[in-house]
Order: sequence, then structure tokens, then C-alpha cells
Amino acid sequence: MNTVEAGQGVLFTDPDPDKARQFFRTKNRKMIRKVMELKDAIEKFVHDGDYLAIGGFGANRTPMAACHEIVRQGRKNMGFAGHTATHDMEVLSAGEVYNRLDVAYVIGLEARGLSACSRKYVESGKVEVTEWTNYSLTARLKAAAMGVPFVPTRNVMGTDTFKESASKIVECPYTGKKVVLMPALYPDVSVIHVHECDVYGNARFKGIAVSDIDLANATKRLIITTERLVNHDEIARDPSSTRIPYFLVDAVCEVPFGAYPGTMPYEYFSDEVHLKEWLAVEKDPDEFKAFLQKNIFGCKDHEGYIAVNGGAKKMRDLRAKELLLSREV
Amino acid sequence: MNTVEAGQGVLFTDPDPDKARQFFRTKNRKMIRKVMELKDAIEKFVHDGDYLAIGGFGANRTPMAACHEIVRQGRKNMGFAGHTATHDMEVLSAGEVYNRLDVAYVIGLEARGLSACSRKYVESGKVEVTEWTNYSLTARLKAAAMGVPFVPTRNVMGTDTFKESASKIVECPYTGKKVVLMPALYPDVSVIHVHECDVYGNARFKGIAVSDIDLANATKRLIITTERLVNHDEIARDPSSTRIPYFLVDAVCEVPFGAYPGTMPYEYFSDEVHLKEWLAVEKDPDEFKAFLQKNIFGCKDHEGYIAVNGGAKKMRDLRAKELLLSREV
Amino acid sequence: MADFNTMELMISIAARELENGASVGVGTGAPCAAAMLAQKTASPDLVIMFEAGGIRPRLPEMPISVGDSRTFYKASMAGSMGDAMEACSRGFVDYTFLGGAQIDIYGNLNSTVIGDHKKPKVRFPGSGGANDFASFCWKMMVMTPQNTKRFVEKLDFLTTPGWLEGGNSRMESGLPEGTGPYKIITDMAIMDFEPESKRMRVISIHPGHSFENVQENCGFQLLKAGHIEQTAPPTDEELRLLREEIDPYRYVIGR
Amino acid sequence: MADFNTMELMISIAARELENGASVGVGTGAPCAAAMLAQKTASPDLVIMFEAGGIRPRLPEMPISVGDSRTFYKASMAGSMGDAMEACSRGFVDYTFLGGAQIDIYGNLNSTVIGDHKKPKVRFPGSGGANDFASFCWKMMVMTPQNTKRFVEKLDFLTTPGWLEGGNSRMESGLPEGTGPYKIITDMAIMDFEPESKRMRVISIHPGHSFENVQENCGFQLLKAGHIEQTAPPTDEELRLLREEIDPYRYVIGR
Repeated sequence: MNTVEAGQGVLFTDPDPDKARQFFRTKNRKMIRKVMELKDAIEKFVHDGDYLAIGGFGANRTPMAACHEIVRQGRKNMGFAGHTATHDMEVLSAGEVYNRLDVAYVIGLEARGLSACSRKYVESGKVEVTEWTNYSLTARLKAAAMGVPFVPTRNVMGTDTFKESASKIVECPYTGKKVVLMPALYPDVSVIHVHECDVYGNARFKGIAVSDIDLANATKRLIITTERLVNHDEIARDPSSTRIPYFLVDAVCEVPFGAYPGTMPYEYFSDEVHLKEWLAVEKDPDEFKAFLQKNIFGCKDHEGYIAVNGGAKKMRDLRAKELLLSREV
Repeated sequence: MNTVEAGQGVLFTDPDPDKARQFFRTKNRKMIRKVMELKDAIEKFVHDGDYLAIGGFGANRTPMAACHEIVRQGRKNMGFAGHTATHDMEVLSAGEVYNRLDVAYVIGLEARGLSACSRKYVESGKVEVTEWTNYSLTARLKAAAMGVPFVPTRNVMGTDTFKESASKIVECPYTGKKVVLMPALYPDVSVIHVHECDVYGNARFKGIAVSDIDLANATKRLIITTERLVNHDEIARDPSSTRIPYFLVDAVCEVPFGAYPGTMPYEYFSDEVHLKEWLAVEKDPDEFKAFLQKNIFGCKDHEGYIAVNGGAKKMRDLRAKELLLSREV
Repeated sequence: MADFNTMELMISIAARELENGASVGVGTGAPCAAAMLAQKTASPDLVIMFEAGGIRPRLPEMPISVGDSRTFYKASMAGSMGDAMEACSRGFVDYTFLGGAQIDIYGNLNSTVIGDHKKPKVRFPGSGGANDFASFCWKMMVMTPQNTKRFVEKLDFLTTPGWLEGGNSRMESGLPEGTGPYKIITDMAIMDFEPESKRMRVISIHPGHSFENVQENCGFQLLKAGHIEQTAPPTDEELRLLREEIDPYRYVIGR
Repeated sequence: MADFNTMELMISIAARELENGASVGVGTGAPCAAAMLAQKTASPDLVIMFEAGGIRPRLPEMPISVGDSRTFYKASMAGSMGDAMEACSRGFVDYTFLGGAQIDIYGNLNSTVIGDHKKPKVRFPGSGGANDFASFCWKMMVMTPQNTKRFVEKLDFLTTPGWLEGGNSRMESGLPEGTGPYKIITDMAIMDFEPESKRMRVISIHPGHSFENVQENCGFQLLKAGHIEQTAPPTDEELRLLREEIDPYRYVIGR
């Protein structure tokens, strides 16, 4: 396959499907109980140096409890998929968890503004960066999910985004047209937050899927955090609603409000006041240190984090906001 | 892109995504009412010479009412995607509707045996055949859905299935390994049967999706037949359950029992007695002619077909079978 | 004439470009406000898509995120990023509205870095879905304040494709045929692109501005259309909708 | 020793190959019966997948179709063909059981045509998912009655890959590494493949048969393992399960 042009970015993960197959061959196919504490799941499955991907989009259905625990446990030198990584990236940057970064969208929190902490860390020279786009990363996960080394797309051609990527332009043997080949991305470990999951890992969620189904298929190890556990009978009653089958999953952690301070569709809206507080305190290193102590290092777990930020009353308010209850007179 | 080896089969459809884009550009994006009689939908959207694909798998969630209507209206010279085409193929063969055939699985009715009619027609020399596999056709639809000219897979290499296909083997520029490129398949027209659809074409179904979501995305024109119409409010209440969004759809036809004599999950099981009758009568040309007159040409529509095969009582029995009601004591 | 700020002006002008029955891929902020305004004025059947998977929502308020619950409120489908982006890739999406830190004469955008990529002076978020939308949607539009820091001779980084190097270069690049930048809406003027050279060209100037003043706030030489229009200012109704219904908390129009 | 027919014999032997905790991609008929028997004997945790999208059902009875409702009854997931096939492609599926009209010395299968492809004497259904399963699953097995019409020197059409031309030819073809035919179960014997040449080799002979008799019913020269086992016949319990629980209407075992 003649390469017309090759991006010069670094490919942080191996796109070889045979190596991935060798790993997947060893995964347990039995439907065994995988329930554990989030702390134990992070200890067991998230290692220094691993390449990490996080489910959801921006601060929506994002496993924030897991991000906090990764920082709390002091993971370092990780690769990270910056696939519209917003508040998750902000937290991981505060812990300087990663040093290799695939960028689609990073640093920003969309309409909320930019994270001084994330920006400073990425500009520090400590992070190696390769450029992609949102769809490019989706396509890379799709290729991995399909068990092939690449899939073609028609974006990025002619741009510096391509030049700083690790993708390659080739000529299509059917049409003679140029296409870009996006190399498969097999993360070492990923975390996805869902509404409901059984003890074996059969998981379902509502609202947009973002790229989480391809991510679940592509990743070597997968931690599910779930708002609530449900009986397996409930899964078996309606298998059409299962989004992630158990055999992809390594750990199931029940973490109510696990996406807080982000949005969990149909459950609770994002805590915009608290997210603004994050953005504000990052500008002052001392203040930020104290803030992290209060919100991450000083908390035993996610329940502790929620307790210092308003607890049950706050969660009720965010639920009312999510459901637009104020409009019902 | 160097082609290591090229299949010598005929490619019946153009994989060029820019031509498909030109067509999709003209499709109406407005959420307009698309309800019509099946007869009118087939007249309007299924033309002689078109390339046709049919949703479902085997005789499961397959739009049999639409297949009957296509035969009743005497369509000819069509291309057809034989993607585990079983009873649908049997009906279309009876009408000698197609003369170009992409084969993954044809002629057979799985555990039920082989269709003498389909076999005779395919062996007649009137049909041009290219070979694929079930996953190859799924991948071809996926390529079209992605708006790219191909996707790679790792099947068929080294086989005659490849040689009689229109796929190409190339070397992956990332791994140096061989992969097969499956050319995008954009059918001219497709029919998919679902449980529920609103008047605009927002459709949902339960049970296995087979390749219907990629098919809905890949096809240029799409007819939905639905067990029942539902209010748009019901779709809007739960958009996570929408499998096919309205803008892909050209016609919405309410056809209760539209998959009969096949299975509709959670609704009715296949009519095995009637399917065996089909297989049996095909062996005698005169008997078969009379059978077709009774079941297709002599029926005004699907309701008429059901009436001559047991009507409401039969449908109740098939529902009981689908739900395994006999096991509840 | 009503009193209005430049954000209100740009959004109102942008909304008028979205004809009824078209589809548009938008992000948060001004593009989303423009699409909402279009729906409430001439284009009730405008179809809004969000890259994270929200397809044709009935937006109850401005979303904060391209993936928040509002982006699929009473939608036709809460799908995936693949569903949304592949619809764009197949040619189902007519418009997109983008922005950036820098824009050049061919409508190319930079939202990645200022300075060298390996050691940037300033790091920005990157493409996000902007490159994808600009590659796939038929007509790409940009809404941006205009000054010589933003409208530059040479981008520090070409994140998102416009007409690339002008002429036929975009078509030759391999990007989908028939796509490309359509209009640039600034706080001073509306620009399109001269069909042959694909260079930016002023076609309409907003109230209170002149061509000279537009050129002064641009780092490259602008072409002039044969006939330059005077942009119609926001109507009272447009302003009322923006201020009362679309953005009552002034998240966007208060910037 | 209980009385049994050759179908019951083959299914019982096949079931014993599926160890507990393995995953298997199956079609309808004998392969599905073997998987169900395995679940009811030594392998309660055997994971069954159907190519149309049914993943780990609790089969309430024998499915008639690879896509009928039974294939996702109380399943973990009623997914898509992509979901099922891509799991195979990623290496998640250990076994598959296939059949065919013809098989050759390297375990290649024909289920497409007898005669020339352009003008066949007999047309068969084609690959279906067989080529996919044989390409992707780690170990491909075949269950088939044995005679010289089926076990042929040269296939009329190579539908589904075995070891192709033997030796390293399968690995060189580009098919996933480490995959290939594992065992062939006939009504007379069990065969595997000699590791270097990849030629078919008899490793176990069923009660009432001899190597000579097996060779007589094969159109090519079979290798002989150093030690040839005597196949254990179906147990009473295996036969009871097959006849009473798995296939009471004798759809498969009555053939």
C-alpha cells in the first residue's frame, strides 16, 4: 500500500490486531462476579505507564470518581486519549498523571472556558503530543473494535492536524481517491460510567453513546462504574438494551453520582458552580493545592467528595435541574 | 495503494462516496409525514434495475410483506444483496426479480432445508453472481455508512470466496500485514421491518439488529414497514431507543404481521408449517404456480395473505409460540 | 434602530444564512445560538446535529456542552459520535459554524497552538470536531470577531481546512468534493470567497463600518465584491428572541 | 453400550471438545446441539455466540435460525452482526463448528458450488458466516459424515479456509495469526492436523470402525497419529440429554 503522505506524530499504541488478539485470547469468558470497590479496581487494573481512555464526552457521563481515584493513587507516566477530555483531563492534569497525549480536544471545558492547570501542564514540555480530531479518535477506536489495523476516513487531509498526527494518506484502489488511514487504538485500560450494570458487567446506559461502545470493544481492560447495580434477571429480560456485554469488563464498581460534578443524563445535571470553582482556583497554585487537598486527597472516596460539596441536598438540586422540574408548575 | 491481489467478481454498485454524497445531499432533511400504503411505497421507490437490500436475517424481522408486493408488482432486473437471504430470497426468486446477486448466504432456509425455486433460478444462468460472506457484506454496508470507499477486514484471504468477490488484498502500511478491502455497498433501495415507527420515520425495534443500522445509513432510499405507528411524542420521550432516525427514511408503511411467515421478536414466531409448504410445493412447477397465485398474486395485500393462511387465530398461535406461553402452567 | 452588541449582531446575521429545511452541525455558544434563532424565525424546520450524538433535539435552553442532556432533549435520536459524524461524512449535513484563534485568507482555521507545535507559546484545545465538520459538511461558515491578530497572513497551525492554499488545492487534497468555506461573519462584515482563487472577499459591511476600516482590521489583503451590500442590523424581534428566549442569562450574548 | 445413531455419536464427541469457560460461534443444527450438550455436561459456562447478534443466550430450545428469537433468549446482549463478528475478529471466540459439501486434506471447506463457478452443476448456499468464523475463531472444527464424495482430493470451490495449501500457507495468506482447523469429527473417526505439513491425521477411531475402513471412505491419503485412540461412545446421560432435553422433536438427531 503506497503511502502518499505520512503524519509525523508519534503513535503511542500498537495498532497490530494480532497482538491485541493474543491479549483478548487470555480474557476470561466466564460470567463471573466482578463487583469490587473502585479503589481496588484502580489499584488492580490501572498501572503506571498504561495508556488510558475515559468514556463519556466532556463532563457528560464521564467517570469522575475514577479520575479522582487515579489521581489519589498517584498514577504517573500514562498515555491518555484526549477525546473531548474536559473536566476529566483537568483532574488528571492536576495529578500530572499522563505524559503522552493524543489530542482531539483538550484543555478547554467547552462553553465554560479553559483550564489553567491543564494548559500549563500541556505547555510545560513534560507531555508528548500527537494531534487528531474527535472523529479521528472515534475511527481509531472503531478500527480496534473491528480487529483491523486501520479504518479510512476523509477528514484532516491538507492540514497540520494531519501532519502532526500518526495517520497516513493513501490512494483508494477502487476510486483512485485519497483517503486517510486511522491506525487502530487499543487502550490498555478504560473506565466507562453507566446507569445500570449487573454483577457480571452487562451494562446499559441512556442518552448519547458518544464512542463508548467502540471504546468498550477496543480497550484491553475495562472498569465499569455504575450508578446502581441491577439483577442479572433484569438484563436477561431485555437484552436489546445491553450496550456493553460482560465479557469485555474486568471490574464493576457501584458509584452513585459517579459522574459528579458532570452531568448524568436523566439523573443529575452538572454542578456548574463547582466546575467554575475548579477553573477559578487553578489560577493560584497555593489555593489550588488546598482545593485539591479538600476535594481529592483529603477525601476517602467519591462519597466523601460529594459530602464536602453539598451532599444529598446538592444532588437533589442537580436532579431537579436535569429534569427541568422548575418548568413544571 | 498497491493491490497484492484482486478478486475477479463483478462489483454491481459504485463504491464512490462522492457520488453517494451527491445523492444524499438531495434528500429532504425536514421532518415531514411519510405514511403511505405499502403498494404506493413500492411503486414509488423500488424500480426495475435498482439494487435492492432487505433488512433482518433469514426469516427474522424480514419485511416479507414488501417482498410479496415487489413480486406482485413484477419488478425485474434488480441487483440483490444475498445477506443471509432465505425466505425473502425464495419469494424474490419466485418472481425472478433480480439478475445480479451478491452472495453471502442464499438458496437455503437454514435448518429448514434448501429452496428448489431459488436454486433453480440461480443455476439457470440468468443470474450474475459475486461471492462474499456475511461479515463481508456487513463490512461493505459499514463502509458506505461511514462515507468511505472501503473498510478492511481479515477474512476470506486465501480462498475462492475471495477470488470470486470484488474485494482487493493490500498490505497495511502500519503493520505490513495483508488485509482485504471491502468496497462500500450503497443499495439503491432497502426495506426494513420494525416494531414501532412514527409518521416521520423515526424507528425502533427490539432484539438483534443484524446489519440494519448500517443498512439504513448506507441505502439511498429506505422504506420502513412497521408493526404499528406510534406518536412522535413517544419517540421524543426516549430518543435513546431510536435505531433509525427519520432523515434516512422515505416511506413509512404500517403493516401488522409484516414479517409473517417469519419471526418478529417478542411478537410472533415463524409459521414453520407454512414455510415447509413453500419448500414442498416448489418441487412441482404447476403446484407452485397455483400456490403463488393463492398466496401472492391472488392477494390484494399482506392482510389478504394472512387471511388465506389462518388469519387472526394463526397469529394468536404464533404469538403464543414466540412467547413460549405453553411453558407457563 | 435598536441598540445591540457585536455578539448579538453576528448571531443575528448568522441565523439568516440557515434556510428552512437545512441541516447544521453546531457546537456550543454562538453557533448554537444562531441555529436556535433561525429555528425561531425563518427556519422552524432547521435540523440541528451535535457531534457527540444528539440528533434533532428540541433544545429547551442553550447547552453548556456539545454532549450535555439538552443536546438530545426530545430528540429524534440520542445516537453516538459515529452516528452524527458519519451522517456528515455521507453528505447529510449542509452547514457548520466554526471559530478559531486565527483565520487566513483561504478560510483555514487555527485552534491548536501559537508558536511551534513542539514547544508552543500558547496551547489551544485542538480540533475537537471542527476539522471533521469542516471536512464533511457542504458549507462551512465562521463567526468571529475581526482584528489583525485573528485575521493573519500565515496561520501558526492549520487545524481545520478552509480552501487550503486556494485554487483547486482543496479538491486535490482528497477532502470530499463540493465542500468548502462559504461565508465568514465578523463583527464588521460578511465575506465569501472569490470562486477561482478562493481568496476571501467582502460582500457586505455592517452598519457603522467601511471597507477601509474592515481592511485595517485584517492581516491580509481582502478582495471586494463587485457590489458590496450594507448588512441589515438585527431586528427588534431577533434581539427579543435572543435576550428573552435563547440566552436569558447572557452566557453568549453577554461576552 | 447404548444404541445410538451416527448423528448422536458425532454430537456427543463434539460436545466433549468444548471445555468449560470457552466461547464458541455456532450455527443451527448439529453444532448448536453439541454446544447445548456441552453446557449440560462438563461445560456449564460455555459461552455461545450467534453471528446475527445473539450473545450468550440461555437457549430454551434448539433455534431454527441463527437469528431467531431463541438465539437471544435471556441473553447478555441482543447485538448486531457487527458486534458478534467483530468479537470474533478481535480474538474473543475460541471455537467454531462448521460443515460443508466437500472437505480436503487441509481442512478447507466447500459450501458454494459443484462444477464451475460461472456455470455450476450444483449451487449451494455459499459461505454465510462460515468463512468469517473460520478466519477469526482460534480453533475451527468440522462435524461431517465421512465418504469419498465429501472428503476429496480437490475442492470444486474453496469457500472457507482450513490450512489452505498446508505448511505455512495459512499464516502467509494474511489470515489472523494462530488460527486454523483443529479437529474434524466424522461418523467414523476424529482427525487433527500434523503440525508441520498441516495434513489431516487420524487420532481416534469410533467403535466398530478401523483405520482401513476410515481410509476407504476418504478421497485422499490420511496420516496416522503415533497412537490412535478408540473413541468413547456416547454415554447414557449424553443420549438422554440429547433426546429428552435438547432435541425432543429429533430435528437434528433424527436426520
